[in-house]
Amino acid sequence: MANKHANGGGGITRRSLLRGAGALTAAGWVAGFSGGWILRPRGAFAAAPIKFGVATDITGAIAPSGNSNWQVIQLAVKKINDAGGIGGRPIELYLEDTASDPKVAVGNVLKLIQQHKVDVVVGGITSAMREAIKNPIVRRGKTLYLYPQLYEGQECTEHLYCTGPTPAQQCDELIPYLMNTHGKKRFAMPSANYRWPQLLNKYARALIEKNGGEVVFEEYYPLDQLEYSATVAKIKSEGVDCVFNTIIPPGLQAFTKQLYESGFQKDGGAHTCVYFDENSVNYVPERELEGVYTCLDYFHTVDDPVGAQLQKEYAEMFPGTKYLFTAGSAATGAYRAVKFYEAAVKKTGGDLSREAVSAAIDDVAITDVPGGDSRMVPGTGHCALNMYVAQAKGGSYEILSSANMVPPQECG
Amino acid sequence: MDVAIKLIFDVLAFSSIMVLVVLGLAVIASMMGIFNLGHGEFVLLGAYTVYIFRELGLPEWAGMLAAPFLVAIAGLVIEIVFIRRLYASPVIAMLATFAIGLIIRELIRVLIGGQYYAIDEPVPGSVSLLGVDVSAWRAIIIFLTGVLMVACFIFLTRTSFGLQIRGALENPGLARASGVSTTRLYAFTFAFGAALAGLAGALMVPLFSLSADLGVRFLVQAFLSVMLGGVGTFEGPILGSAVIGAMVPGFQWLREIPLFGIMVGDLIQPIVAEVLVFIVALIIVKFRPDGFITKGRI
Amino acid sequence: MTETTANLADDKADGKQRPRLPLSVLPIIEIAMLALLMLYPIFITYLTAEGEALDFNNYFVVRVTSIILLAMLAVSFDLCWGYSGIMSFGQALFFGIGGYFVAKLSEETGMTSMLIIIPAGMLVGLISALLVGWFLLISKRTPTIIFVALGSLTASFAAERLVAGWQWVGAGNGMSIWDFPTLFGTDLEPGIGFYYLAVACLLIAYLASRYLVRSQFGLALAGIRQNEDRLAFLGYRLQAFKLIVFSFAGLIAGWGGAIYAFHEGFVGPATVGVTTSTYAVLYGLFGGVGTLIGPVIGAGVIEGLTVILSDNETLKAYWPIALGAVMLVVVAYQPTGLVGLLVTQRERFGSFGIRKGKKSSGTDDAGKADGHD
Amino acid sequence: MAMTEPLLKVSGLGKVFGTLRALNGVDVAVHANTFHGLIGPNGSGKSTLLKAIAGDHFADEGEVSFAGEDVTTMSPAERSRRGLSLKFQITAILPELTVYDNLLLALQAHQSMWGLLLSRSRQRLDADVMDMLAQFRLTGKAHSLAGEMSHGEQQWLEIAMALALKPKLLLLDEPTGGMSPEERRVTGELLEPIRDYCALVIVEHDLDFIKDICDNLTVLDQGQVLDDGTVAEIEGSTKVQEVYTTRV
Repeated sequence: MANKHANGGGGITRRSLLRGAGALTAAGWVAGFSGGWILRPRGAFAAAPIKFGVATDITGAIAPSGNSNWQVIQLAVKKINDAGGIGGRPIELYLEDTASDPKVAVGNVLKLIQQHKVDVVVGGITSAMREAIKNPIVRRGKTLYLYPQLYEGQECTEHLYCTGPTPAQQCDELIPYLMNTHGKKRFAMPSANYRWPQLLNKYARALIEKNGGEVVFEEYYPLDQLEYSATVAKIKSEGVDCVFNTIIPPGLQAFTKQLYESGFQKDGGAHTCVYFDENSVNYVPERELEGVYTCLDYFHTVDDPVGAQLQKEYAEMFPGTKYLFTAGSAATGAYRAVKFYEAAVKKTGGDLSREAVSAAIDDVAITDVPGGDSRMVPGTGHCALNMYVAQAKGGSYEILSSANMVPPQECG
Repeated sequence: MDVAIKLIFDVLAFSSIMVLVVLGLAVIASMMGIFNLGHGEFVLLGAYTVYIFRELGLPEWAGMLAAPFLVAIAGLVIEIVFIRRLYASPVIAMLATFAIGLIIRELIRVLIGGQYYAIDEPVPGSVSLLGVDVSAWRAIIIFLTGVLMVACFIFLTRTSFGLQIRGALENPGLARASGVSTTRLYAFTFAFGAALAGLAGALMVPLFSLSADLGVRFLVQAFLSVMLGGVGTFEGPILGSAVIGAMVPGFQWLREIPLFGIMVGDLIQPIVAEVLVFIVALIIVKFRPDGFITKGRI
Repeated sequence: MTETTANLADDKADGKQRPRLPLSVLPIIEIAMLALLMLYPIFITYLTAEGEALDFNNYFVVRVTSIILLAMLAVSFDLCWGYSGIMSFGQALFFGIGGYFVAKLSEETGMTSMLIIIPAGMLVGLISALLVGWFLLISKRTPTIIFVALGSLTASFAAERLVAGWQWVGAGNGMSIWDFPTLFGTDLEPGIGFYYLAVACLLIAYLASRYLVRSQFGLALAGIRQNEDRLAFLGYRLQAFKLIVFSFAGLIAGWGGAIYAFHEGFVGPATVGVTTSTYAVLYGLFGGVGTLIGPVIGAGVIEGLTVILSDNETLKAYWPIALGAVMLVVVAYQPTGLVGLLVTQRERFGSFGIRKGKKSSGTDDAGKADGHD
Repeated sequence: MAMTEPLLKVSGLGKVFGTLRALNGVDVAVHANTFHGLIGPNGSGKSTLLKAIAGDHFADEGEVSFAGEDVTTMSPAERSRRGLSLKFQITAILPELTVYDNLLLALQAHQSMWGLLLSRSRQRLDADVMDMLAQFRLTGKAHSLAGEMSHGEQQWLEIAMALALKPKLLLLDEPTGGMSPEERRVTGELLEPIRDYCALVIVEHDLDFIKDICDNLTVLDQGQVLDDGTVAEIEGSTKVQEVYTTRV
């Protein structure tokens, strides 16, 4: 390989100086590792490497999630390469920053595909980002695309596989739990104005009404709206007892603060946000997080030896990182994506052509992933998952109930 | 009733911030004939100062105290290094401030990694006002702004330097002609305007999280305020910014109030409410080009 | 407008020392630029082949195609600021609206033919510019530059907010255009074919603009640029002139934006917004307004560097700051931009009669080259 | 003089700047094809009157009628399209354009937008441009930048531009300001031939120049008409004598 010296240490080579960014990071600022990275496998491999593209939000509004994805993927790939790669072929990682900005992303994704000619792309967190980059990847780029984040469903594009939970997987447990166990009946749905909240709310609303509950209001705000006093006032005055919150950063900070200030939780109201996880303290202060309900495919508190082991290795690989290995930030989805791809390539016997891998990945199962085993549901491009309902307690999450191999109920 | 109180309170809170932002901008515009397109970034700098203090482990209130002074210094430097040379040609000056704003904005974008940061207010929680829970911090903002306006007014009407400023404000040509040392006057005014913007930024950042684009939105709203209020007076811009400040939360609230028996909320989506602010303001400006109170126009 | 007195002074002096038959520079730059655009794909493809089979639809061709389309935005900005003193801080509005319109059109009707996309983009750009222009430019008293500047900025800002919240056009998601555009029934994938289409569009838009600003209409604009009041006393209807130019600029922006959306396969709120508008201003001022070719070069240099620097975290992060600094220096010390370094004030204004002085013969030939009359 | 309806009729014109009453009930009548001089001490309101006629600013009271039409509230452009043309006191030529283009600009002012877009009149107007240039002795300068010419030449170009559209009435504000005696003489010669198609209202300090070219004079003092009549009458007027002896 070209760079022996790099192989020795860390295995990471940057195609450019880091001094500036490094200095900033040292100063405690999140400068972000934007731009192209290559992570080359250690040691010498006989066969040519598999080019694995990662396009995620290293900088911008949702950088914390993006960085945790990137680090988790590094962990997953390192483990595979240490174990001799896939059929003797190492995985070579290529990172491009989507910068939380679709306009930038489209160009950078192009670079992954046309310049680095990667065999597969994992990435995108918000559905806005997925919408923006799936076209350059799948259609214009003719490349396999794995999307790791929990999302709104109804993404049935060919050669696009979703490794995160769907509305069905998130709501089927959570909503009945809130209504039956806690007797919540009057729901409010303050939402960011894009596709994920719209479709998620649609599913949740149906479920709520099926269970005899009522949706008091369902409203969509600009992603960066900072003024929610009217909304919060309505929540109070209408006697809402459960806020089904799908506002995302940057609006999220203002909303949670104003909701908290109104004393909603204090007065026994339930605040649920299905993407909240251990990473969320990067977005909102702990006191505002306390007591929030959520439902995901993994929590640190899940009794799961595999997850525990992975967390340990993750901590060793990235000591003291503030980007945690969690579900809501798509990190578990990203890990699954790598494993699904590995399983698929094993199945094709090393054939990396999109059609072959796509056909293989359509029906594979994986073990050794956090939160429990998972398998693709043939012909749907989605996977069945174990789901856990949890509540925030002092920064960590208390598991309240769980279900195994919940079907995605998409594209079927 | 509760709704009414909440409404009035929110309107007051937002108006207060707008007043702080706009006042400096308007004074500079009418006195020197320069519209400072970098003004929004002064607001941003103020907000950023608080963030830095927090990062250094200092209390937020200290940052808020320091913000106006630090931003004033920044403004002064900018005035001396760039703007001062460009008074002769306002258009070039305007482009220059645009560039300066861009620099500050992007610099801060790098420093905070293009992210959004929530910042705690020194006084969290809510207080009860006539039996309605309202944010304690907003109450403080309203109070501080009131005090500041009174102070400014006294300064402008009682002190000799203040009177000079007022003179230059209401009749720029005359001031330049007469012996008044405009250099000193302008520098001070520019710094003062920056300070107010900085203070506004510092006070508002706990309500709105910190992000590099904080300034742009306020620049646009401030511009509309100045257009509405007209320049050349002390009161005009304040009135204008009060109107804009009232519209921003006002239109959101409008959705909660039944009009003629129908819920307007069902007709006006939040986004429409927001854009309505700009449209209404621009239309007023279009048909009332001199603003509410007029001595001149920019 | 953008000329400082200092600058005029130079050129007066320059005028005295000027040789009888000065070589006129603008046409040379224009021809050179055209040649560069024509040959670039061939060069770059061979350059980057690295022994593999030649792929004319490679990354570098595709990226530059986007830049060429952005250059159309730059041209439309120059028409406004460089030629008629309309300081448009919201030019991206028309660019983006063009994109959104065709995206919606193809979503609703499945229509992807360039022969429809292009006119559609032009039309919507023209109409929206007419509306905004009527609002900002037409009034009893000539609106101040500040009003126009911030008015257009506000329009762009408001438009960005609106599409970002309007579910009918994908709200925060923006709109993904799944199909390739078609030309005479064949799919037009991003690549060399698309590249030359973009070049053709830029060229046509450029020549049309060039014809406009060198016509007798352009002479009036040149007058307006120097002394609006004088033109009014001569009986010119200033506001009508400005509105016409502004609308035409909108047409070009909408045109570019429509193709851009199909090229990227995506159009989002940012495309109509303040950031993109700001870049339009940067292209213009950096390259040199009032020359048409300047902004094209500006767009090329700025966007080109952006792509190159995107490989380097540190520089990439500081790049926008550098841009701001460059803009500051340019407005304060070199208002005529890059091209201004090569082209004299006099040539920038050019001359308009059929009977040309020796001093400006070159400009005239160039003018004729475009089939003036 | 033929007692026809005057071309320009100013009646009861008043203009107030702050506390200063710049014009007060001024009446002036100018007949076609006559040269009319406005004289008076500094600050007597000559230029203010001229500007009010041109529409540079609007009068507070009274009215201005031109060619039988009330133009009191019309914009400069509208007035100019009716044949009322102003030459500024400070030369307002376009320095960045060639002399040729300055004139072309003036000549094409009333063309239709389409005409201009398609450059229809460019050919046709060339002859007129060259005529005007010859007439004002600027042929040699045709292709130098207007800004590069001497002050006198710039004044002539200015006058040429003002006359380009064959106005019925030309307003001249101190045309010979800063000119050498020779240049003044030439200016006089340049103006003489326009008499057959155009009337002239001229504000000028150089009384000899005025006497040479004007038929009638109006003398203003402190914003009011002190006296008016033919050059001969005014020369004889005692009022005027005394004002000029005491104040000038």
